Amino acid sequence: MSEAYSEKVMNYFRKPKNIGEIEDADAIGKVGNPTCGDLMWVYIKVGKKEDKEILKDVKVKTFGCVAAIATSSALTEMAKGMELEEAGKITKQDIADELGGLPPAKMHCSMLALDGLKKAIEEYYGKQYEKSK
Amino acid sequence: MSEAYSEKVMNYFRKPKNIGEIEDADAIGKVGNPTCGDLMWVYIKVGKKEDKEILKDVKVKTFGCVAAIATSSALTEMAKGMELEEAGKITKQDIADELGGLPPAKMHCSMLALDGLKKAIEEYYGKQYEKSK
Amino acid sequence: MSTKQVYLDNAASTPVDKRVLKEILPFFGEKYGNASSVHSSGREGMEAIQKAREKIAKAINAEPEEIIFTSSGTESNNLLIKGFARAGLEKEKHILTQKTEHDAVLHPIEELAKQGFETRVLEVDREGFFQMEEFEKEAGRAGLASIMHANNEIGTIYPIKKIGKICREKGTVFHTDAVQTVGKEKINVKKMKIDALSASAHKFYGPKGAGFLYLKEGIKIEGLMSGGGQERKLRPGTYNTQGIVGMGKALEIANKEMNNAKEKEKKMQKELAKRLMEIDDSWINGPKIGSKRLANNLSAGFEYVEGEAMLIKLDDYGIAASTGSACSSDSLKASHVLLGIGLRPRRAHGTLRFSLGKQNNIQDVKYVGEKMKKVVGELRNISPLKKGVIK
Amino acid sequence: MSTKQVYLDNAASTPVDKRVLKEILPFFGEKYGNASSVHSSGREGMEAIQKAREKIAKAINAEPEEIIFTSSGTESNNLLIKGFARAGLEKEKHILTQKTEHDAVLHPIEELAKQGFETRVLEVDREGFFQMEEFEKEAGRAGLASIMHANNEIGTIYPIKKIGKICREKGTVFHTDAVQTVGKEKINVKKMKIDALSASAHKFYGPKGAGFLYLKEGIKIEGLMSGGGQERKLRPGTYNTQGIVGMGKALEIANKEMNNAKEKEKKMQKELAKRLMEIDDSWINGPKIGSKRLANNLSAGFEYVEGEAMLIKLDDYGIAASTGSACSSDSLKASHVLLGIGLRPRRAHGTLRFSLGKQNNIQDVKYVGEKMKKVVGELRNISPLKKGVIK
Ligand SMILES: Cc1ncc(COP(=O)(O)O)c(C=O)c1O
Ligand SMILES: Cc1ncc(COP(=O)(O)O)c(C=O)c1O
Repeated sequence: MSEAYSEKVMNYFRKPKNIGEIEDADAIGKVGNPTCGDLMWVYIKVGKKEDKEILKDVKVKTFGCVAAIATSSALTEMAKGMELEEAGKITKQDIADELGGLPPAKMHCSMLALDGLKKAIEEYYGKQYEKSK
Repeated sequence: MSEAYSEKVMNYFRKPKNIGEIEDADAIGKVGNPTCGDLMWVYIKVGKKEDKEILKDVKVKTFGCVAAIATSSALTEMAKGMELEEAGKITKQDIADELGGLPPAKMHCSMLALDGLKKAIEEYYGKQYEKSK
Repeated sequence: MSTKQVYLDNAASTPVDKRVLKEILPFFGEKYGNASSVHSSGREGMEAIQKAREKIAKAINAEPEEIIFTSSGTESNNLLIKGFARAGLEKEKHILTQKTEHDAVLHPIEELAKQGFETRVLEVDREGFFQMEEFEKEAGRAGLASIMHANNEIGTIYPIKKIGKICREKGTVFHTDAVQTVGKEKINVKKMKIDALSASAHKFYGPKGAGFLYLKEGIKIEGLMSGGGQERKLRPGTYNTQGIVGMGKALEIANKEMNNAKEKEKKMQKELAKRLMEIDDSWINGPKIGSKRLANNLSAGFEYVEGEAMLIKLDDYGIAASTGSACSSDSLKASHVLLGIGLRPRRAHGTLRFSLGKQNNIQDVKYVGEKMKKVVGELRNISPLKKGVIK
Repeated sequence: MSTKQVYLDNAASTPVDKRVLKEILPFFGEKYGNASSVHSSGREGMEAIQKAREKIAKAINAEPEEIIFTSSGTESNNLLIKGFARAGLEKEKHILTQKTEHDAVLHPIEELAKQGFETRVLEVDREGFFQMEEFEKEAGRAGLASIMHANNEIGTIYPIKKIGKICREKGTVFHTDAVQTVGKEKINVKKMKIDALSASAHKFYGPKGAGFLYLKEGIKIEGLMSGGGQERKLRPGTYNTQGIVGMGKALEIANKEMNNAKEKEKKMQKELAKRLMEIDDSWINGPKIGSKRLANNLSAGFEYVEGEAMLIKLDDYGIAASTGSACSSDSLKASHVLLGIGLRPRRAHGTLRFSLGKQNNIQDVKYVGEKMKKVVGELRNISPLKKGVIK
């Protein structure tokens, strides 16, 4: 780690938000990065707001480095309350911006968090589709 | 000069002995070393002692480094009073010993001084031979 | 930030001993002449360098002329390995090494492999040892064998004397990367039949930017650089007088105090190991405590959590430790040493290295043990793999 | 020994500035962490290194990422020259240089010549200059041109900006050995179109054992060593934190005080030249005082006497100077630079280099002038070539 983490990264790491499981989650996105060994499990709970589906709750459990923990935690903060479709459009740059930047070698961590969230949302849509059949 | 000179070398250099010319020299040995540019002119004056030819006086003029000046000066000290034949047998190790050693890279300086003396003695013998004809 | 500071990263670098600093200070502001210069100031520098050379030679039972000053352990390794190969190693002769070597040995050898040299890297067991019979067999075909004295990550001490004997019998030149042992373990290059040895001053309480290569008389190598006449042209460039002088002094001190330091470290090592093993699902890498391993090294793994995250949490408690080796912390890949001894990547990523030094005491390691329990517990709480479990 | 001490060998090495020493002291005993480590102590080192990188980049108008830390000027030269050739210089493309370069440029190029690369060394005139038309012609066929900024023995300053322009037009990579000018002459790598530049900290009041290579973004070279990931793998090994920090500070100071230092040195140079030329059969090497030459250098020759002998006599008066270059004083051969500008060997051997620094004053050079008259007189008295003659 030749490049230091930003203050914001360190804050998210030291006091990570939305960490844990959602007992009655609507879906769980389980992702992992084989190179660096990171694992993230993103739990989502979907609710309604003005007829739209929103992320009522997002939680995450992370095995990984400082950046992995910080990005996953930041993403949950950002995604909470969002419409499902919008949440699917969050980019890795959005996360990096929220975190005041990330060392280049660690940019992939934000990707992993995003993948986790997307996988959870897909799983949710998948289940809805199954139900609607 | 990564290896320091001995105290004795420095003394001979600082207060060189027998430096100068012999106005009425019997012979002069002029030698030079093309690599390092050193030049030595060895002047000898021959005399008799108990029927033997001895070096009554030896002087030298030197263009060269510390070792060149010290070795030429040391050699004159050693040779003065010696029989001619014996003086011709002084070795470079004898000079180095008299000087308390010489850095390896400078051993050739003692060679040069010796060559100068030998050349002077040869020249003297040459002149004697010419005269005897 | 914590007020208590515990530095357990002495395998990465050590503080400069006060006595060393005192010895080198004059070379900054007073005795600054170029040591190759003819004048007093230069000669003074050269004399100090020669004294350092003698101290270093004495410390490993070599001759002063067999010491070549370099800038680091990395440079010493590269100088020897590439220099020996380029000086005329026959292409049909192997370069023989083993899996847990430092990158500064493995990478030069890989470079040579790309240039057409035959190389052979021995596999190792869970403790980091290769099969001695296999080594003996391969040594016969090898022109050069490079086997480290002790491993920087897991502390394995290799049987250098036995290896030296085999190599001498087979006519194989034997180089050892002793960066982790010089000043810490007894080294006698004559008895151990070592032909070349690399060391780095900042690992034994000397300054950064100074290292040396011992090279047995008669072994021919080519230099990495060319220029001035320093170090018999093998390592040109203005002498780093203060670095060299500091290295000499540091090694003299380290050798003198070696036994005491080791005893103290062994006690701390045992205590730390005990406390860390009180954490559930944890393990120690490398040979068992008390066996063939460095006294100052403790590599321990913790399931379900990741190394860098532990480090940063420890750092908040004022504790300095490291993941694999500091040198490769730019890379995200798991340590080749930990993978080499058979750890799965996830377990390799859950490993920390604690390395003791003479500035540490038993209170320090108790403190570290205590904080490690908290740190591992906290991280396991957020890990998807398992809930935090502390014995 | 003389109580008065006058050090006029600043081209060989300089004292470490007090402000520099102050800045680096904490890195010995407190901030000793390995700069590649994750913990605070390591990060603190890395931050200090990055600041030094920025200072250095700023001093020569480069980008921080274009600075590679090395251990010396010699290493920087070797890294660039060999590294560029090995990274794929086409064999039909020349390496172009000139006669008065430092051995740390000439010898690597000679090594490459032995390996089959085409090389071309331009002849120089009495002042050390090569023909610019010849350079321009050769540059077209050259893949790499290495021309020093200023010569270390005779002070010639080469027209770097013109050379840079020609090289850029011809698509030739341009390296300059600026060991004698960094911190002493204004350098702007962008304006001067320099692609690579070597420097050494101990020549500008920084510590020994630290140097840097500026390498323009996009130019590919191979490293001399391999190992850890430091300096984008081009220069692995634990960071010499105190050396790097000291180099950064030293260059910052030198650049700030450059104009003042130069003015002072010019006055001393003029005075010293005047006094030395009062000695019969003496001469100055290199460009005329006041023209395209370093302000701190004065190379002067004295017929009928030899350099080392003069040096030792000067040393007895507390004066430090040098013959050709300190770096090659192990060799007995006359300086290739002095022979290169057409001096006969005997005259080359009768040459001394006086190099001024900020610790000198006008009294110093007057003292030196006075003692030189005595020294030359004494040695001429014992010289077979001519009796001592002093004007
Ligand atoms: C075993 C071993 N070899 C080589 C090195 C490289 O030493 P340095 O970083 O001083 O070049 C190290 C230290 O990182 C090491 O532990
Ligand atoms: C022009 C020039 N280049 C290169 C060097 C080599 O520098 P260093 O001795 O610091 O490696 C020197 C100094 O001796 C020099 O004057």
